[in-house]
Amino acid sequence: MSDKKPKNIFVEGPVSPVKIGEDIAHHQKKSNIGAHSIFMGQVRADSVDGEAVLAIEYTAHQEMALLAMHEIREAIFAKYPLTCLHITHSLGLVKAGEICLFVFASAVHRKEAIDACEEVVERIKKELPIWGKELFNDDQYQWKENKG
Amino acid sequence: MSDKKPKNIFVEGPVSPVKIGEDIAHHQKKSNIGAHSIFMGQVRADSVDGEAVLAIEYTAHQEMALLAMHEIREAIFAKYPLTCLHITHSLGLVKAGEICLFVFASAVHRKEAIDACEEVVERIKKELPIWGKELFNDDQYQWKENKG
Amino acid sequence: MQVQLMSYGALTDVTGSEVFELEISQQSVTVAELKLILLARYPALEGKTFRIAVNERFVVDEFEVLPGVIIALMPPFSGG
Amino acid sequence: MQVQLMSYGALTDVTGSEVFELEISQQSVTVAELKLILLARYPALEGKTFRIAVNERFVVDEFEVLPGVIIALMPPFSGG
Repeated sequence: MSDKKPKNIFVEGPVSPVKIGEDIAHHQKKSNIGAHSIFMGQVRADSVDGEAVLAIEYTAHQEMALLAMHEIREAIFAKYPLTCLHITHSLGLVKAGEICLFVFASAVHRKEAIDACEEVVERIKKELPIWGKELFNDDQYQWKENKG
Repeated sequence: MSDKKPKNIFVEGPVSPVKIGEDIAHHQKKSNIGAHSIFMGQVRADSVDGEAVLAIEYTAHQEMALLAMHEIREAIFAKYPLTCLHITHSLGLVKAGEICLFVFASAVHRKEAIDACEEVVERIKKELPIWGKELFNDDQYQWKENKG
Repeated sequence: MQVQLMSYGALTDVTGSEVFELEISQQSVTVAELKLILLARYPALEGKTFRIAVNERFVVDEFEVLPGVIIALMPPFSGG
Repeated sequence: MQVQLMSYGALTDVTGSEVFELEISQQSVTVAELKLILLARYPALEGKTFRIAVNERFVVDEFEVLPGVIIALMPPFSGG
């Protein structure tokens, strides 16, 4: 067994803003950090044919997603001198207005934190086997598509 | 009087992580937001000649800083289709590990939120008349310098 | 041979189920052959973009599918 | 004339005070002339990089400084 076991990134339901505030607070002990860059994806109440998206239901090939995320982590840490990197993605139901993705990169200097955070977000969208089902009223739905 | 009066961005002392969590939570009502990008500057316990920075004391030419920030806001909103943009900068004492700058950009799509947030951070560092005094033990200090 | 399949995202609408089994007359097929078998059984797969993983690894068309493996049918990802 | 000055950041170490006044024999000087007066009074300003604002606006060397204005001496910014 490697001690570099893929970390879990999934939570059932939305990512809690209180939890995000707590995560930020926990990083105040690390006094070598100078910059944090955070990205959060939030479910939009997009209108499709006059009907608003009420929620997105996320499913994933969890094992493959965690392996892919692990590879991304390793590549990012090899490329950027980060202090830490935390990722949380929702599974199951996330209502419009709630947070479904949280990426938190910290570094000594801002450039690394900002660039690493953005690259992680792009790679998550492209490389993690996760799917969103956009739910409307009356059991209507459509499968979410990520723009390039 | 213009109704586009410069907003205050200054708080006395550090930016509270709890307050940041609450700010994030407040944006869940805006169901047209799809992406949030956040930058936080944190005071590092940098070592200079073997002495660690204990805190930074921030002073500003407040009126000019708020005018400059106002101009940056206008330029950013003209350039990027943002939903909202919030900025908080500390004045006075911020201890090592505490947050001194909080930039929070939200948009329908991630690219705008991420790019706008980064540009605001760069412009704040370059254009706002704010100075940091790095405090060490025994009343020693040195004036902070921002790298290009 | 029998293989177990899992379909994800929009493909579950096509296959009707997230987990299902497929009875194949040969004892081994390539991924390319498997695709034809799937297309015959689920004509709605025609024109759909999807990738195939065998036992949690993405595989090329020439990959040999053996009895007992688990096959994942994955449409374009839409996480985040 | 008398002008009021404010110095910021590292310049407060040079001027010794954040707010101070300067008595100038002329009734109007350019910013370039003001800089020479300041250098004479605070030789440690020599070689320091700083910008000058008059009544909260950055001004060029040719700008005319009149009685009653407030002058800000600002070294490179280091916020964030």
